[in-house]
Amino acid sequence: MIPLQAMVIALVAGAALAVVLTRDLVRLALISSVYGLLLVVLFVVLQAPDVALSALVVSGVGLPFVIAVAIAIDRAR
Amino acid sequence: MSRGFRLGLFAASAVGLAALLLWGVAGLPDFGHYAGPYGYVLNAVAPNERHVTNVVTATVFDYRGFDTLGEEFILFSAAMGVALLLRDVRDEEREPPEDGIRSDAVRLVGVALVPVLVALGLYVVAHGFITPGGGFQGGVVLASAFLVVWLAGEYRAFRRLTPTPAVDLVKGSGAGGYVVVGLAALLLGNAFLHNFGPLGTAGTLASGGSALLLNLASALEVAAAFVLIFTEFGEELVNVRLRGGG
Amino acid sequence: MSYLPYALAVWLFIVGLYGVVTSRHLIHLAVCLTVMQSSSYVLLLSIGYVNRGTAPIFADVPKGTRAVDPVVQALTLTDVVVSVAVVALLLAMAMQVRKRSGTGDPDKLHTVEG
Amino acid sequence: MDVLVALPVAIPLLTAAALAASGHILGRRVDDIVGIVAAAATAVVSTLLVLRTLDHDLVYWFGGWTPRHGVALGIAFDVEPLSAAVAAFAAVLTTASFVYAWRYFDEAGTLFHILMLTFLAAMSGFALSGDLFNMFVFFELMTVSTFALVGYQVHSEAPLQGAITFAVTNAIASFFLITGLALVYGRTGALNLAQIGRALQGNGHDGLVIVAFTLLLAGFLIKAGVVPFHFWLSDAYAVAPIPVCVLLSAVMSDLGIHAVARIYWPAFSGAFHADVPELRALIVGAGVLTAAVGAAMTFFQRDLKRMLAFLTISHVGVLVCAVGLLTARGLAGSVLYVIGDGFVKAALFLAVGILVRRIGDGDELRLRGRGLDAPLAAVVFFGGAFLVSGLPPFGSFLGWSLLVRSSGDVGYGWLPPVLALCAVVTGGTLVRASARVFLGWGDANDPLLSAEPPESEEEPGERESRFSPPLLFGPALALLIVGAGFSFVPGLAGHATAWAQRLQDRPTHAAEVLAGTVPPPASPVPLHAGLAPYGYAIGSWVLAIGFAVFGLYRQRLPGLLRRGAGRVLDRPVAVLKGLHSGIVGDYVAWLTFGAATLGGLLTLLVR
Repeated sequence: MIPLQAMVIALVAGAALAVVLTRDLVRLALISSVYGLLLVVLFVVLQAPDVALSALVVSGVGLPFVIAVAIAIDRAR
Repeated sequence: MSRGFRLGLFAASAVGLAALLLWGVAGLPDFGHYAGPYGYVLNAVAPNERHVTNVVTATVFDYRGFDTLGEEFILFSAAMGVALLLRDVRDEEREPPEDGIRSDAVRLVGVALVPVLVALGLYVVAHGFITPGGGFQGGVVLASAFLVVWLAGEYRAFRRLTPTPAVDLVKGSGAGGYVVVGLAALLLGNAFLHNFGPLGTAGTLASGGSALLLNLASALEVAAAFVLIFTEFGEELVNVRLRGGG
Repeated sequence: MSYLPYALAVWLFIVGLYGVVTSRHLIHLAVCLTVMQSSSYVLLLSIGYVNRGTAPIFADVPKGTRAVDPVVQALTLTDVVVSVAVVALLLAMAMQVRKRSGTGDPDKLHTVEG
Repeated sequence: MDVLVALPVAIPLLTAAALAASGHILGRRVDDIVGIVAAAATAVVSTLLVLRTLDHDLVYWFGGWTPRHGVALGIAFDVEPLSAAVAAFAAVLTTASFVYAWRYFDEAGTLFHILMLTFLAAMSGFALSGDLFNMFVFFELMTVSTFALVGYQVHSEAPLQGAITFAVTNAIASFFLITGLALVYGRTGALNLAQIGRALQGNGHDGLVIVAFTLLLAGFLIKAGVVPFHFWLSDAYAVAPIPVCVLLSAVMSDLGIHAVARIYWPAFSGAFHADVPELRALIVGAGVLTAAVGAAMTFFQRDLKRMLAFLTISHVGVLVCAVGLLTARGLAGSVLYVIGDGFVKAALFLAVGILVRRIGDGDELRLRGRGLDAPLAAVVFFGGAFLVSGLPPFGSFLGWSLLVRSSGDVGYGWLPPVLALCAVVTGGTLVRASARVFLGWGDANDPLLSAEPPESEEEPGERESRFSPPLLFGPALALLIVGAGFSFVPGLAGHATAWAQRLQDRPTHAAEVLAGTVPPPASPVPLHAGLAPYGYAIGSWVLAIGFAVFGLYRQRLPGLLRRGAGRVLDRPVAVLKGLHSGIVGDYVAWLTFGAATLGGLLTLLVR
């Protein structure tokens, strides 16, 4: 265990709690993206670049788009 | 069941479950002391046997290529399921609406970004056996190139670029191609998904044997599946906007 | 300290579960499920981690260098795809529910019971 | 190496991909035919696999990666007759569903066929796989394929709600599975079940093994619908389209239990070898609870599909008991029960579909006396009701006999009467429904039953005016007849027991998987169950008819008796019904409770 790993772990743990406790949808979209990116960092420090790249494209492109659309639909009605 | 009772039940159970989980992970080797043998064996044999440098990709498309077949079809079924659930919109066969007016700057950035993303996607796919990446990651990047066309304000262009029959065709042949490569090995008298073909030189684009084809097939399938999911969600959004909701 | 990553996995599992149980909106619920799922990424990758090991990619380092486990990474890649599939389907359902019943709150949605 | 082994997965997947690529241009009937042909071909291949594995397993290494020095490099299918039979059964039912769907849906797009085929591939792969992670992959493929199929009727609320509870609970099931799998991998460094078994044997069990086994068990039991993990099941099966229900109820739930057997004997039986009695008590206890709760809830239903959903739960309980006896006869009995009973349940679902298609309703009370508009459905319904209540020697009777014999072997003589009592309730309820719907017997109303369901939300749209019996009725009757006749295959019970022994003999099995050592063929183990199974079955059949009469004319009992019973039973009944709230948050809280309890009890019992 190196200090960098411990630091990222603490950040991920905090971000997860923030995601779960956020009830406002727009804020949720933002925080969950931040959470996704923190996970990417964690994967990099765990020497898993393939997984990090995968998580990056998923939480950088795929999920934000579908979540944003779902929120927009929710607000429109 | 009242919300209070639910929370009480959950709180008590979650404490128990958390204790169990902690007890379970306490039996694992210390962090950083992975004991093997599976991964160590693959790290030792894969570079020589498979002429690849990225052992993860070799695991994904060769040693455990059969899992990846299932994975491709999970994504495939998900895209099909999304289409099924949102089918009422899709059936309406409407003319795509006028594009929103975006500033020229946004449009310019978008147009400039598309070729970059396509190139990046292809690069990530092609280098899967050498450096991090492969069919899934590259496929998503390719799909995102189409998405950028839309975000830059050209929804019509996005739909023109991704006509449904073409997306279906790419998706079906990507997913089916994976199975066909597996069956080809069977016809050659080997096991299903046996890696045939020249293994090439490690560290070059042509390394990996027929697993390269699997990589390519999954890139097609992933890109098409994401485009399909984006399209289905996008149609929902456009439909709502049309009715003046948002 | 050496069990911290495993503890993180447990934390994510429980926190995500809490979010699912208490959720008042299907979109929030779907996101909480991704948190739960990320628990398994963390657990798998930390199990396969090797101190001072490199990534299992022998492009810039010679073969035989001490490297982390490639298998857990392959498993995690599959797991990531699963998570995308599940979330896309759930959000599609959430949008339909919003259209049909006008609510996104799973607690207000019980036409079937008993 | 046998070329056939990969085909039960490859055929449906390739067909699904080809249908997707063709992009809806082939037309409805071509899609139907392609679906039927692919499913039938899969059924033939899987049946051939049963015949090829009568003497020894077929171990098939994908990619040709055979193990080196006992370390598996790739993924294996471990084909033995019991698992291959379940795979073949899944394919046969898929074929029947496709035939039935020919007339059943007015708008069944290509998407329906595609998802049914990926579902079939997933069931086949899940039944045959000998690799823990590969099982997880097919588990997920099953779940993802069925999400959208359950919510097929997107235009009404109930299907969407059922699909959401299904999606969320089953997603959590997969998190349990992968967490358990990760723990096992961290300990053994292996994913192949036989290799895991070798690594775990002899070391007993510590926290990690107990917790990992708990999590895997919880994941599979959620899929199977064991109490208290069962809440999602009745909501989902009550709203899924009939052709999908057939597969969900008759195969998918049972696969969850089959998976428990497939991981317990090759991988975990070594670690728990000293705790067999405790483990037996735990699993059989869960089974009895499930059978009882399912049976009670069956009685309270008036929506016929929901009634069959709870019937499924009750029968899952019986299966859990059969596997949980932890004997070869019990395991063999469970598989024969899955198939014999599965055909009957499938036929019953199809019969409900005929009612919905023909009369436009699937509600017992609203249908009172109107069922004879669909006389052929009456035959299937009554026949199915009698088979469920135990009529020997048909249907699941062979599986039942094995269960009775095995219960006696391990000193669980109390188990068969308890389960027979559950069959009295479930079978009696079905007879009640048949008599009310087709003969018009019984009261027009019954406040004890659950609230009136909304008008049927099934897809049909147009009622069947040009009623085309053969395609709707043919599959239903065929399944019923095959199910009833299944018990007459000569020597089946003895052979099945020998096959079960093969799976349970861990060291020999591990050598077969990892080193290719072919064991000598085993001879069949005679059943010798005596007359006891007949006694229970005939008894439960007779009592079921009595119980049906009670259900029909309950309100004509003397007032004093009813009020007395009401004082005792009203509250528990209300609580039991109230627990099935349809709210996903509640259900997830129960999943947490179930997993924690399972782990806690396992810890207390085996330490």
